[in-house]
Amino acid sequence: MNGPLLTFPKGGIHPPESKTLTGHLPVETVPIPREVEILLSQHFGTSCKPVVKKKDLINEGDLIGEVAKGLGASVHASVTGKVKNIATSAHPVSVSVPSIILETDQEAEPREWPASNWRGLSRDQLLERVKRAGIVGIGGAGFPTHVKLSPPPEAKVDTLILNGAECEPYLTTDHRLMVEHPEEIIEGAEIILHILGITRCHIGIEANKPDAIDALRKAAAGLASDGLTISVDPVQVKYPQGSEKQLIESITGRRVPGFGLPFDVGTLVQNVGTTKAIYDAVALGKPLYEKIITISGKGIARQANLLVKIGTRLSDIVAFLGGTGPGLAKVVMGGPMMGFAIPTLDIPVTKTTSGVLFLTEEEIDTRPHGQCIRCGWCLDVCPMGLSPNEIGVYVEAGRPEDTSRFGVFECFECGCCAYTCPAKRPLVQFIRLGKMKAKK
Amino acid sequence: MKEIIRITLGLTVSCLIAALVMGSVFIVTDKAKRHNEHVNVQNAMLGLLGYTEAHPAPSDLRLYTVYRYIIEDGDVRTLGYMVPVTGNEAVRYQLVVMDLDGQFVDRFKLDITPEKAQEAVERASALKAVLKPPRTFVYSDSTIIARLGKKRLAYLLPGKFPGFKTFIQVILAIDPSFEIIGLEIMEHEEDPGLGAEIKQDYFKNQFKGKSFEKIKNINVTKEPLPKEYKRYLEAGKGDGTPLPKGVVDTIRSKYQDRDIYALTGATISSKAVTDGVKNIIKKFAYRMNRLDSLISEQHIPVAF
Amino acid sequence: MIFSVRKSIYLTVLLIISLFLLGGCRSEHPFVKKTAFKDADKILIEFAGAVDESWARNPANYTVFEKPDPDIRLIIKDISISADHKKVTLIFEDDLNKNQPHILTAANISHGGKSLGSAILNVKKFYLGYLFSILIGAMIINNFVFTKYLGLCVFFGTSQRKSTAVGMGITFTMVMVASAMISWFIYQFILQPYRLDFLQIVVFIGLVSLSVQAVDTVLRKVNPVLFKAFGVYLVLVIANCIIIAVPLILADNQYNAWESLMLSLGAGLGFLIALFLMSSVRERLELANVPPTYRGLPIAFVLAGLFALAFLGFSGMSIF
Amino acid sequence: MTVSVSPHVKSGQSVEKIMWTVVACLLPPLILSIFIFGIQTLIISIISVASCAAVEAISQKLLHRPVTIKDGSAVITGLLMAYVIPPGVPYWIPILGAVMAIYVAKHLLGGIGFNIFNPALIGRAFLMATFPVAMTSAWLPPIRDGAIFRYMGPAVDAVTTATPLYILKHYGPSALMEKFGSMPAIYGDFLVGWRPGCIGETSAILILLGGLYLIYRRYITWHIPVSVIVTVALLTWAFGGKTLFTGNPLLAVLSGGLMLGAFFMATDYVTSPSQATAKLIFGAGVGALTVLIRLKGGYPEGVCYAILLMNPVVPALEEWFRPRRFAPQKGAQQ
Amino acid sequence: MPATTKTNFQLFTNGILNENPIFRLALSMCPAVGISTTVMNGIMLGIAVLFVQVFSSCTISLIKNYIHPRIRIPTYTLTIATWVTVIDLVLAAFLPAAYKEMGIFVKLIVAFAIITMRLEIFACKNSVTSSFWDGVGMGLGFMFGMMAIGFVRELLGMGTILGHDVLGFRPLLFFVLPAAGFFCVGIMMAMFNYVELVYNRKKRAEKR
Repeated sequence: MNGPLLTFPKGGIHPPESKTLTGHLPVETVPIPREVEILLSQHFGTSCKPVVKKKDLINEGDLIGEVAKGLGASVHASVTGKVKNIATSAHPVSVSVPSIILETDQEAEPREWPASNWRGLSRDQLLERVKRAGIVGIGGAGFPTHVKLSPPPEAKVDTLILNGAECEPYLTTDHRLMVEHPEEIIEGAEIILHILGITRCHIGIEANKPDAIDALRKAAAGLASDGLTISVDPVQVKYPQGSEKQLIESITGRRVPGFGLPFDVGTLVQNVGTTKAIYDAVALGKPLYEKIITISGKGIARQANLLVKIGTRLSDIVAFLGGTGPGLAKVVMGGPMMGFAIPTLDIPVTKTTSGVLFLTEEEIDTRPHGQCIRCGWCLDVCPMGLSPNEIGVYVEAGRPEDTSRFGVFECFECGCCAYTCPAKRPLVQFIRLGKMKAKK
Repeated sequence: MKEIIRITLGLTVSCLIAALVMGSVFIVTDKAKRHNEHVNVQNAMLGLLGYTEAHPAPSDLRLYTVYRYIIEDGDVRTLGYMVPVTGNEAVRYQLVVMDLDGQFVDRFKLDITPEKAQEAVERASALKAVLKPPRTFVYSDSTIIARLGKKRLAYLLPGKFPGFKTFIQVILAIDPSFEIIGLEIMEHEEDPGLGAEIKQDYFKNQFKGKSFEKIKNINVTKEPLPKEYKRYLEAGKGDGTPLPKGVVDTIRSKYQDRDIYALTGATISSKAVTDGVKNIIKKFAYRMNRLDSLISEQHIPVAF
Repeated sequence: MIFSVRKSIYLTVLLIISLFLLGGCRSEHPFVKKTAFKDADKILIEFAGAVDESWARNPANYTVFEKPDPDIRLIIKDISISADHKKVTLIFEDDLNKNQPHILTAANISHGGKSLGSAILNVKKFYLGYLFSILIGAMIINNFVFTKYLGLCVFFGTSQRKSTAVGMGITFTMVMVASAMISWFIYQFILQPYRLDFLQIVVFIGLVSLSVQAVDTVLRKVNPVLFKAFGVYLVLVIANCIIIAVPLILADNQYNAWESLMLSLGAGLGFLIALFLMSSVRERLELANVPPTYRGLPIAFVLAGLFALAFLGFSGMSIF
Repeated sequence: MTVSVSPHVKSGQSVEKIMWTVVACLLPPLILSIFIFGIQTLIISIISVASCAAVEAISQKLLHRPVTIKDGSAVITGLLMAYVIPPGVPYWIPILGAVMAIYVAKHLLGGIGFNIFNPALIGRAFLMATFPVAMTSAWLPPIRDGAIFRYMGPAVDAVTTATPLYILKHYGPSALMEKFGSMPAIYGDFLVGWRPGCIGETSAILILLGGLYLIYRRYITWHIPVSVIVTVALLTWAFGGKTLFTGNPLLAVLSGGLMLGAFFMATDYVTSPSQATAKLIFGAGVGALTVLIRLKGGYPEGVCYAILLMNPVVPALEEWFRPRRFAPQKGAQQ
Repeated sequence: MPATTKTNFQLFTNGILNENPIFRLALSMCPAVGISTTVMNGIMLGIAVLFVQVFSSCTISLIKNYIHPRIRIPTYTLTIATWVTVIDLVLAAFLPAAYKEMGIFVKLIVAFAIITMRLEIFACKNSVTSSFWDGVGMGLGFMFGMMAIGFVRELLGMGTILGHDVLGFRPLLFFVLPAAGFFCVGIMMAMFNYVELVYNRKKRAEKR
């Protein structure tokens, strides 16, 4: 590459990457556990209604939960076995959601998913396949992909962006996926381009993954299809490069308006993992029921990149990897910047889980926070151009309802401000409080 | 309609009553105010000449005021001095007009007594009677001449000049040879603790006894005030033992021709006072000499 | 609100600039273009054409004195003349007292051998500069709130919210200018000539109430939107002692109309600035953990004290 | 296991680290000042720092707040306050300044983060008002022979001198040349610090180095110092001479407390804006007021008051220059 | 509001303590900051305010039945202005030194909110005697406030009380400067608040 790497203009931080722990490790498959617990709400929207009853026998990949009404994505069984219970389980975020517990049939053969030709299918048929596979955006919030792939007609989408930035420290899920399955990703991109009826696709990858960039470039060069341009664009290593709005601006220079969506500027962003899932769904007909996750941090005996069945409990994974290490202080589901700290290991993997980190005392900062000294560093690092310090001060003074004028609703909680704050102020927490109390 | 009339009537009546009250108070207090002001200035002047309650002024001390006006007649400017003149029975004022080079121009009798002359309005009407338009006149300044018996004792010069902040108002007493007898600061708005120290004895008494020759080129020095000199300057105050006579004289002669020692941290104020005093005396000496020569030349029977 | 502040600032700046443009040094003789003080001890005369060097270099052709002291002539040490013979600079022995207007007489100006008659010229400081210094003086250097300690009740009462503060400040400035000008007029042409100055308190407070009433009526009719925004502050204006202090100061110092306008405008804008700064600071402090006994007015007083401490930096300042 | 809100990793920076780095950057001028003005500068500084720390602890105890002397902010206040008072003042003067600076100007207003005015400068302004004579005249001539114990105690009174800015203001540049020699010698002396002045302000080069290190560490940005210094240089050049555009900008920048003010006082986090444009305007305001006070005001030096006068403008500046949102809001979606 | 039921003594103390114009009502702050440098100034201005307050209260209460409600405020203003003029002239004539010291503030009594307020909420509804005692209380309250501030500032600023040298030196010149007036008033207000806080706490404790 000549010249400086692409990046977004304002804000961002450079936390220690810590990706060398797992970046080089090929993906291992975790043995099928005795029991999986599949949540019926793994996405953004209303939760699913179970379509199976207790004691039903089901196969791997069968539909077990369906959205009756509203936004959502269906849920499939990740193993062959028997429905043990339909209950309520602890969701990693906070509220309890209904879940289906399957007792696995250890003898069952893994199901085969033969490839078929999808190129003759119409746009609606392709979308139907995506919908049937229950795909959600596995990079972040879990927005149902079939909805995202059918933007309103007035939005003139002309560019597809595949998000392979993976800017969160520790996580190497997408990295390994890109290195190991570049062809599938490229073909998935082709499917999306077909659905959208456009020809241009950019793949944004942080420059610290040269092997992934090479692999995808090679795969894109061997692309058979006509008239499609798929380019791989290395972007600067900077957090939060992988955030939708930031990546759009890094690659296209277009700026998404406040409270706006990517298609307002003619773009559509998909995570590379989602793209792979779309390929699986369309070309193989395989629903989304297994997923690559990164297990990292110094608090676990062995770090790894794992292919796991959705619904596998963390305790099973920890047992497979040889237990937790000494000095474990915090378990985080997701990346260290935006993930959730979880109180127990009795939590299943969901479609949106990208990794689980076992952090030790030395990796986290537990010093108590002080008063804001108005250094303004949070203003410098906020990629959205907000004033986190003011929000924090207002919330602390008991006036969270006034924070909307500092743009509290535009914050996507990347955590840059809290990371950089020398007074160790829990700014993200303040912002969430502000969001709760302030009215739009 | 009826209401409006009632309101108007009520307001008118209350205004009238208010005006009555204020008017009567004004009439009662106005005289007292003038008298008090006059007494105040007079006391300050007598104080400068060394007369206090313990040591009252002798009965034959007289204070005469000379007023100076600038008269304009088209482009021609002349100076008019209102001088008190001893007539047959009482002191009356005359206006002596001289041109800018000190040559005699004209002389008028004015119908005004010294008491009335203290009022600017009275003076103006008396002057208007003799200076017919298009001649105009502007008040410039006044000088008080103290006379003890047949001898001219001192000149008292009120003056005003810019200080560090706003204006400083002083009264200077100088003897007929233009040597400074005393300096009193009447009004000022200098900073407390800094410029406001000009009121202190150890500063203003430094001017005492400075000769005209010295004053013409006097300056301010930033050297610290010597201890013995400070003690000498504050001797009048009563605190501390009075200095023996011989010491007083040696100190006086030692410091008589020195520059003014500036107040610490308030050089600007010190310099302002020094320059202001220097200016007043220089101008006054120049004018007084001219006026005196004119008076003797024209044989005006002035009261002072 | 902010918009209206900016607008009023623009208007003031425009006014000042136009004042500067309007003024200019006119001189009394057709051949003399301009006269001005230069440096500490020089007077510059600019002629419309070239003057004869021999004439210009003769100190006897000039007499210069301060206006109140026509009999004391200033001694000219040296005279320099520019290459084109149009500018003559008189250099004096002593530094000039620029606070006094000087009168310069140039006798028999000689141009190309012929005499053009004498010129009596007024040399004074740039008058607009003086006006400007009155404005800045009243506005910042001698800010009525922080250095003269007036108008405090209203100041503390209305400086809690920025919007209130700005509204109050603008209303106050309008009423201030109106009432001060009327007061000045009445004082100069009625009270003083008829020696009724002891009535000044009654008359001034009456005029203030009247102008408040007038502004109220006019605003209500002309601009109801503005009235809605500022109407509530009109009553408070009467209770502000700056509004009565300014006419009293004007009466004491015998200012002329322009100077009065500048002083009253400066006082009003100074109050606006003080209110604005104080309110933005107080809005910030509302978020602070102030000791409970100090909450509200006490801390506002402490703040004002800190402001006053900072404003000590302006002490002794004179701009022109 | 700890459960807390994201992010779960944090940068290694902390308030203590920042503050103590600033303290470290402030120390070289103090060490030099011992050689220039004598050992009493060290005593005054120690008293100032100690009293500031003590007042901080006492007021935090009184107001039932956690005691945070360890974060070093009171130490900075103490050091800075000592740096802007003349070296010949009585030793007990800084104690009174500390009460005003720390208790009134900082803790009454809600502690660190809410002190609208720079506490050290409030302390100095208070001392200026309370002891005008000592604070405006206790200047000492530099010691050139290494006798650093010379000015102890009562010996101070006899040797007071005038600061270069004072000479410049009242006697003009020629008097300055007379006292300090040629212009290059003046620049050299001023750069190193061999001139009468406040304890910590004389050595332009050491302050500059300290400031540059802070900029290098990204603890402060270049905006405020540069805009202060450039404004002062430009305005002095334009109006500082007898006629327009004949002033001496270099002298103006090197003399007085300008460097110290620009790098260490105007950049105080709490009392300066955090946005770049606002910083530039703030700095320009400080510079303009400095020149105004130096040229037209009653004091020879104006940096301290200029910063104090700009401090209350900061909340308004922050409001006006609050960072622009990522993009304009769409009208319909609210 | 009906005529007051308080006794004259209560009216008198009300102005001094409960509704002290300076510390409790926070009215008439300008002189409290501007010229409270000495106890003497406080006494002098206090007397002037006392005079204006008492005379205005009595006047209004005398003529309260004749005032048309629509010209109430102008009448108050006129009354106050009249009495201010009177005291201004009298002081200027007989106490020129003190008058000079107080400067413009005597004239500014006309703009004191406290006087108009007492006329509006008290004098125009009550008898002359009550109004008199109310006026005296308010005036004295103002005077005591001014004296208290003056005492602190004179003692700390000049080391004197009523012009008599007490300390023998000038401790903190700062307190002579008007800027210190703000601090003194602020801190004294906080002290009043503190006393109230403690008092309320005690009362609550007793109730329990």
